Amino acid sequence: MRAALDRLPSWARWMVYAAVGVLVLTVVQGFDDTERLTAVTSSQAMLRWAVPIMLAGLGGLFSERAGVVNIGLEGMLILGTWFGAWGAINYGGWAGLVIGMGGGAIGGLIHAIATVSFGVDHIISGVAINVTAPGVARFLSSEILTGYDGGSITQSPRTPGVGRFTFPFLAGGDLFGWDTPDVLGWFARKDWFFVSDITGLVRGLVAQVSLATMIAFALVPFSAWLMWRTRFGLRLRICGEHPTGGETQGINIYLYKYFGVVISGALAGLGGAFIASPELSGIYLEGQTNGRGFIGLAALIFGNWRPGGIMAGALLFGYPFGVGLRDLDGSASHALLLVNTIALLAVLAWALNRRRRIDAGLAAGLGLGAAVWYFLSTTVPDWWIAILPFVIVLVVLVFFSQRLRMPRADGLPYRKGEA
Amino acid sequence: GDDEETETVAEPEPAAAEPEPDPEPEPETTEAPEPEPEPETTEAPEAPEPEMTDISVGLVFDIGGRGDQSFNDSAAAGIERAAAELGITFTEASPEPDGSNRGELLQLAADAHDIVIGVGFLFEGDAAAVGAENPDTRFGVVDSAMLNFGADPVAPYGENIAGLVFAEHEGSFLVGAAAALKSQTGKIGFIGGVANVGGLIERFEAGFNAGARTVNPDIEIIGDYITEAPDFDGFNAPDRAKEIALAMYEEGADIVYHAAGGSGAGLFQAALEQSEATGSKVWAIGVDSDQYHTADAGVRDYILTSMLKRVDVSIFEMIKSVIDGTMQPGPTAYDLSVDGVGYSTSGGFVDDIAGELEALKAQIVSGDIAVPTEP
Amino acid sequence: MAPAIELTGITKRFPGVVANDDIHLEVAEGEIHAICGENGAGKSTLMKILYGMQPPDSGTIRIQGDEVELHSPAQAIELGIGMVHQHFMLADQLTVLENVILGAEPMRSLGRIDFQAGREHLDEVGRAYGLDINADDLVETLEVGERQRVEIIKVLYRGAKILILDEPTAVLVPQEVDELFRNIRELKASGATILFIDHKLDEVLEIADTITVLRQGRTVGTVKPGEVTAHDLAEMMIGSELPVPDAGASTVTEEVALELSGLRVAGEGDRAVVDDVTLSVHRGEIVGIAGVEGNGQAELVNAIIGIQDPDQGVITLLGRDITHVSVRHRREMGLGYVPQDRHRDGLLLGFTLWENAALGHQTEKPYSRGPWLSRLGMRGRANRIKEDFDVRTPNIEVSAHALSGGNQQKLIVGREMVADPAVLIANHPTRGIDVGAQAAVWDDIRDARSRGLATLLVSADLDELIGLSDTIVVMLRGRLVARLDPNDVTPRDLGAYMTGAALEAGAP
Amino acid sequence: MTERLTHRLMLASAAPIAAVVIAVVLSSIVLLISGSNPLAAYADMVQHASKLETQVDILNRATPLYLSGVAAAIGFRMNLFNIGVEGQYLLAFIVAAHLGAQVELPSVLHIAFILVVAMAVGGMFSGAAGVLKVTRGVNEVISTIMLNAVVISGLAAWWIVEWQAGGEISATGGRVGTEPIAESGLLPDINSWLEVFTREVGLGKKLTGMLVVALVVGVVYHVILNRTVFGFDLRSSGANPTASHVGGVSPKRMVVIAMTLSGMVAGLVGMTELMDTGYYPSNPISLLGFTGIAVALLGRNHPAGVAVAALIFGFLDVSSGILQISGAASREIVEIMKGVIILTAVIAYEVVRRIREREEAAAAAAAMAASPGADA
Ligand SMILES: Nc1ncnc2c1ncn2[C@@H]1O[C@H](COP(=O)(O)OP(=O)(O)OP(=O)(O)O)[C@@H](O)[C@H]1O
Ligand SMILES: Nc1ncnc2c1ncn2[C@@H]1O[C@H](COP(=O)(O)OP(=O)(O)OP(=O)(O)O)[C@@H](O)[C@H]1O
Ligand SMILES: [Mg+2]
Ligand SMILES: [Mg+2]
Repeated sequence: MRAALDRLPSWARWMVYAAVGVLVLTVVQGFDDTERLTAVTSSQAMLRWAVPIMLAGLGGLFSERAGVVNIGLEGMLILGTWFGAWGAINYGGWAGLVIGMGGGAIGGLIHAIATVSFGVDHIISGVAINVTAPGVARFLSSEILTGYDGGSITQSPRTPGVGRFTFPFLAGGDLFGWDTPDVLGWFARKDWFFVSDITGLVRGLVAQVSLATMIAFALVPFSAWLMWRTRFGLRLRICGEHPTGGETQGINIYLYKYFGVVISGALAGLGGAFIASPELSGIYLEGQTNGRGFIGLAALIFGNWRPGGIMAGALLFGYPFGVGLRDLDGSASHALLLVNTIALLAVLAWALNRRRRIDAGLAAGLGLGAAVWYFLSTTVPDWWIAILPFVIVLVVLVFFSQRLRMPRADGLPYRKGEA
Repeated sequence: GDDEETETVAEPEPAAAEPEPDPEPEPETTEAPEPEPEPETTEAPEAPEPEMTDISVGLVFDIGGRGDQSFNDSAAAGIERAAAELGITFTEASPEPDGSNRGELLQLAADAHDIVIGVGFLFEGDAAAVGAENPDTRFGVVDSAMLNFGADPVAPYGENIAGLVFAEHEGSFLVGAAAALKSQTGKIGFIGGVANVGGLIERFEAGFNAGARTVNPDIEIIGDYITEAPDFDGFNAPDRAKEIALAMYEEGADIVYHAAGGSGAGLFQAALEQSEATGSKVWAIGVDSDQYHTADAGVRDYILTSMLKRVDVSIFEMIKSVIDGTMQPGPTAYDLSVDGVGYSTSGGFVDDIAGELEALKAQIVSGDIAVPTEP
Repeated sequence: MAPAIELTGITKRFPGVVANDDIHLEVAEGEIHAICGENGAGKSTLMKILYGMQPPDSGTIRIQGDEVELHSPAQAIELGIGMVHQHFMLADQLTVLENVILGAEPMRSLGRIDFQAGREHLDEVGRAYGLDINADDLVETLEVGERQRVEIIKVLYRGAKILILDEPTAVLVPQEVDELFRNIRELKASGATILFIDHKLDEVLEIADTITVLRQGRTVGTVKPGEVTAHDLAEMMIGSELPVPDAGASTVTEEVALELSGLRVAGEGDRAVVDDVTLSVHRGEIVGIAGVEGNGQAELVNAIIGIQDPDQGVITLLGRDITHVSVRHRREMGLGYVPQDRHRDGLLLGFTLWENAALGHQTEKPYSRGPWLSRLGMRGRANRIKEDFDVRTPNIEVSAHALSGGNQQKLIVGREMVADPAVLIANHPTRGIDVGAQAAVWDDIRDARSRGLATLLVSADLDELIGLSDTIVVMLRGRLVARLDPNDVTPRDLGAYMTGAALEAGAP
Repeated sequence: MTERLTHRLMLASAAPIAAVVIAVVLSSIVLLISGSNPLAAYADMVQHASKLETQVDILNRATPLYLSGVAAAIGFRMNLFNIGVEGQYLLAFIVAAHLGAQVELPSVLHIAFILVVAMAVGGMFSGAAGVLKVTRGVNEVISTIMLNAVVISGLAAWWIVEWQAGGEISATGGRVGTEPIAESGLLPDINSWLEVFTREVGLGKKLTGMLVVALVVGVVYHVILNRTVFGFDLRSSGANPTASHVGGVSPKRMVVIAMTLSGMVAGLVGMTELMDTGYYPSNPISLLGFTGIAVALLGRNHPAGVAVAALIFGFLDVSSGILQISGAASREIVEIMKGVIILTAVIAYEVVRRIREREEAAAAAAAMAASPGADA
């Protein structure tokens, strides 16, 4: 079994893991008499909530792979929300995304100037950007948005979005005017144990998907391709691994660092524009990023500085966020406790298998706690759901941090000609 | 034990009326800190006519300030009306994002103005303190009774400090009734911004639920809050409001009411998207202002009605009472009986049930229906 | 025919130093041209200028007769110049292939790299020059010699006709040096011009066609190897005779100061990186540890000073078991340490000299009294170290990175010596410092030895090992495989032991 | 020597002065663009700040910022990024408010009890992040971000409901928050100290007694850091953990200790409010933790520097009020100025640092050249 798994390519292995996860969700939700855990809408919500986090994380990826720590993602996200909304209102949804990217890129450029050209400590510069961005956004609002009908110093009028797309065959989308059959939908409606659940979840990922979401997810393989298959990517990575080495091979390190950090800002800006788009908010509102830049940073580290990992991290945040919000009666939240227990049991098995005693003890303790809570309660308080995504990521990091490897020269100062 | 308080709020007089005119710190003029001596005469001009007075008002919004399309904007409307009709002048301010300088702003406003109004109950403590220091300035605080519950007996914080309180539960009762009357599915929803802020938002929920159940005891009501204090993101999270609203609509609710400040935009967006996606129309109910007019034109048609909380009226009246020399210290209640709260009819979506709503309103005003303040 | 390289009047100043002072250099096409000079003579700087990494303040560069202005390595590479740097310029987490093709990536459409073409070309180059390496290995898994090969392949991959090798032998054992020299001769045979930097004079004399000597940034002269002896070269380099390490009469006592028994340190995957090491160092004795880098010396030293936990065995210091005692406690008990990488392990670069002088001894008098630091004591000691150990600095208030490497090293040695330790672990104590400083460090160690200091000396400099040690042990794959008498062993023999060749051959 | 001293002083002050000048210039440009008169705005700000009562406001504002800045600075000194000051102070605030209301003690003890509880809670919570870092390798940036959320949306939300039972709950007048602490537990204001030097403070402004605590914290921070072996360990471990480890300082231990100390100081941040109001409200003054990071950076983690930075921030925050009331400029300019000051300050610091480094290197090299020959 293990060997068979190991033989699979990594994407297929992850599919298997995901399927097992869905199986667990399916079984567990039965106990709490809820269908939210595997509802179509849950997977859609997960996507929506994952996108800005993922984009911020990918932004962090480009920056940190180029050796520049980017704690300023939050500020760039904020710039993205403002510029995204402004662009969308004036020039339409697509322009909003592009202009939002531009806004974030400006933040990235400032970060690059400070860190790359002036050698300022990366954290310091990032914090400065986080402090400055809200002020700039507010100032721009007071100068510009207040002039709009429905706009104010803290918010914009409603923003238009971009279109949605339903995949043909999979979810019954149009193909050149032909209404294709909705295959996944057919299964999902059958009420077959597990099959309907997993098809339902998957259908949520392919039906009525915002084009912006699709672009965001397309950026994951694209980033991986760019990073590991192209010249640009190789040169970018050397900046994060061994910049002087790159310098000696004729690479203009400053240039690539600038690229990396500006792209980083642009991606965070795109994330911001997404938040302000109708997919999430549909307006610009001060404070609406709610710290997602920092969460993106967490996803980056969680994802071991790899696009796929970042996506996994973002989804891991997005799922409980989305499900928690939609969980009006609290049943799903309660069921998630049992999911947590089972996940911790899996960690326990892994730890025992690897003879990692401390991990096993921790997993057993946490799992037991979750189980006791689950069985002694019928609902969980709202605040628990609010913090669940953070707790999950923290716990995952507690078990797996040691296996993370950040780019070697990440955060270190680099100056040309000092090799 | 909130019942007594509820009464306090509902009736404009009780605790406020009896307190003896005692502990007023006589203007025992200290030294420097008062910039301009404020002649008593300015405050009680004999001419109540809308002539140009030289009264000036400092309006201090809460974080976010003007432009939230509901609460703060309503306050702004009130002050503008006062400027137009009473001829007062005014300036506006709003505190730092972390809420650190409310007291300073009140003091600054008091330095420069005859009347200072804090928009939001968060000004309560600071207004009490600053009010005591500036006995010649009149203070008004929206959403607070400005009664010192720590004192025995309970008394206003000062002769110069008024509280403008609203019977949100009564207004919410009416929109709850409207929702129940208009609902096709027998399921409606409520979204609160931040839970546990001293039960403030819960009052909206309580009234809404009661109103809905009064007209339809079988109605199913789904309620949810976006965040809990001290996480105030709930007033600033249209994305989360939208997610919750979508879930409610998908559960079968066809009308959702929000008391979530800026997050309401997400509800409207959800109503629009859900209606467009399913082809059957779902509704949202706005809050504080007539959101049919303040919200974006694109979502207007989904706003069934709004629970009106006439902050504008209260502010206007408060300023006027100062000019008239009739200002009441302590709470002045703006309830249904004085049209301090109500519902909007813009769009004409509730015209068909106007009769029932008016009847309910009459019953509340007459006391036949007692609206609870806790869900 | 125009010379391959012609440098005229090259001057380069750094704040406070003239690294290159009106240097003239001519390198003929197809020759191996060695450049010698002591540390800090300006060799690397000159090469970096030639490679476009640093612009000269004045002077001209001609390549194949054409005057060029180099602003970046990219231009130099374009002109067929390749450089192997003094320090490895490899990204550990990238593969050999990625490291090699970087900057000269074979391309496909859409900006993609043609990895297959790169791999083929790499193998081709490797075969042509006998440099065997697996293109898809991660660099971090490679050993030192292999890394060196990757560096050379990097240069050859781009078809460089002029190769600059900056101290390529520093980290190699003699056998690997032979291998390298064979490669270099092959390169020469294929028409390449080679600039070769080294200050091991026998090596220079062996390989070079022409030798240029630099001293304090100036060209002292250009000679042919046949016309000079190592002795002559040394004089040219430093203006006087080359110091040699010499232990003098033995001062070894019976008293054991440091004892290791059955020491085992586990590395990744539970593999023993230090395997059953038993060794004792007596008062007044210097025990040298020879070994190719990466054979467990670093871990052994770490275990002794206490920053890595051994999983078996006992360490005894002055008769007390210190196997699980904290670093601080060991130091207080009289364990001194001169680390191999002074920037990483020895100094706080941004701190003042007097703070650095206290590092590692901050709990001891006169640096502190109880929990309180004594700035007076710290400054006093620092001044004493400055005087006694000849640390050249304007004052002790400057920060450590203002000092040259040699002076930094003298500061560290001084710091450890004034604490009057019973046992000193000297880990490559003279690596990368100039001859003057080197001689001073040797003197210091010898003096302390005569006062009864027990020293464990780990060094890659075989002359140093042979010259200073009372006993030499050879470490190979974590084990002590030989114990030799320095009086009757040559560097070449030692190299044979270090690589294991001698053991296979069944030698003593 | 004096010449060198003045030179050093000039270098040291060049950066902050340059930063402020550039910030003023940039802000003026922004103001001009937005149609305001910068001179009028600055005049308002300065005139306002010259009043004693405003100065009290500035100090009251600067006090928690200073504590927060020092908390962040302790982390930075160890190369640790304690982004969790926000969560730590709120947690300490609510727990100290609750426990402080449960006990009856003589005033001095009562106050001490509350402060100690706050420091203990902050320290433990932050120390936990340190323990996770050294035992599990969890990056402290991430763990503290996560823990912030856990505190703000979780623990505080839970406990405020549990613990407000003792206090009155009402939207229209009663207190919202934890049960109030008895008078004996509140730190008196120190107006009288101020009034010794000035005149009577008017307008009911109260200079917070926490200012004294903050000063003590600053002095202790300075003394520990610069005058004790422990401080040397901390600084060296932050500057170069491996060299420091070789020198006998366990980096893991230092991480846990530094995080704990940072959290202990963070625990005091909320005390400015608690000692004034006596309870934890549902809307405590927030964001002080994040602002503290900026304050620490602007003040270069130096006890006095952080104080100056806190005062600058306090001044700017307080100015935002007068600008609005006088209408001289939009208050957003204050936020922009903060950001610009930080950005320009860090760049200027970096430039100055390089100049200083170069000068030192030159001096050291000159010393080399001056001494007789390089050859021994
Ligand atoms: N980037 C730099 N900044 C300042 N000074 C430098 C720099 N690079 C080199 N130097 C100084 O220039 C002088 C010459 O250094 P260089 O590295 O060229 O010597 P080298 O002959 O290569 O010595 P080694 O044998 O140690 O490699 C030294 O004093 C060195 O400290
Ligand atoms: N005004 C300042 N701004 C920024 N950083 C400073 C400032 N003053 C000192 N520093 C830095 O902070 C660190 C500690 O400085 P501190 O002044 O405590 O040390 P010191 O000067 O040795 O002490 P003392 O002034 O008591 O003699 C030093 O590294 C110093 O470079
Ligand atoms: Mg919920
Ligand atoms: Mg060199």
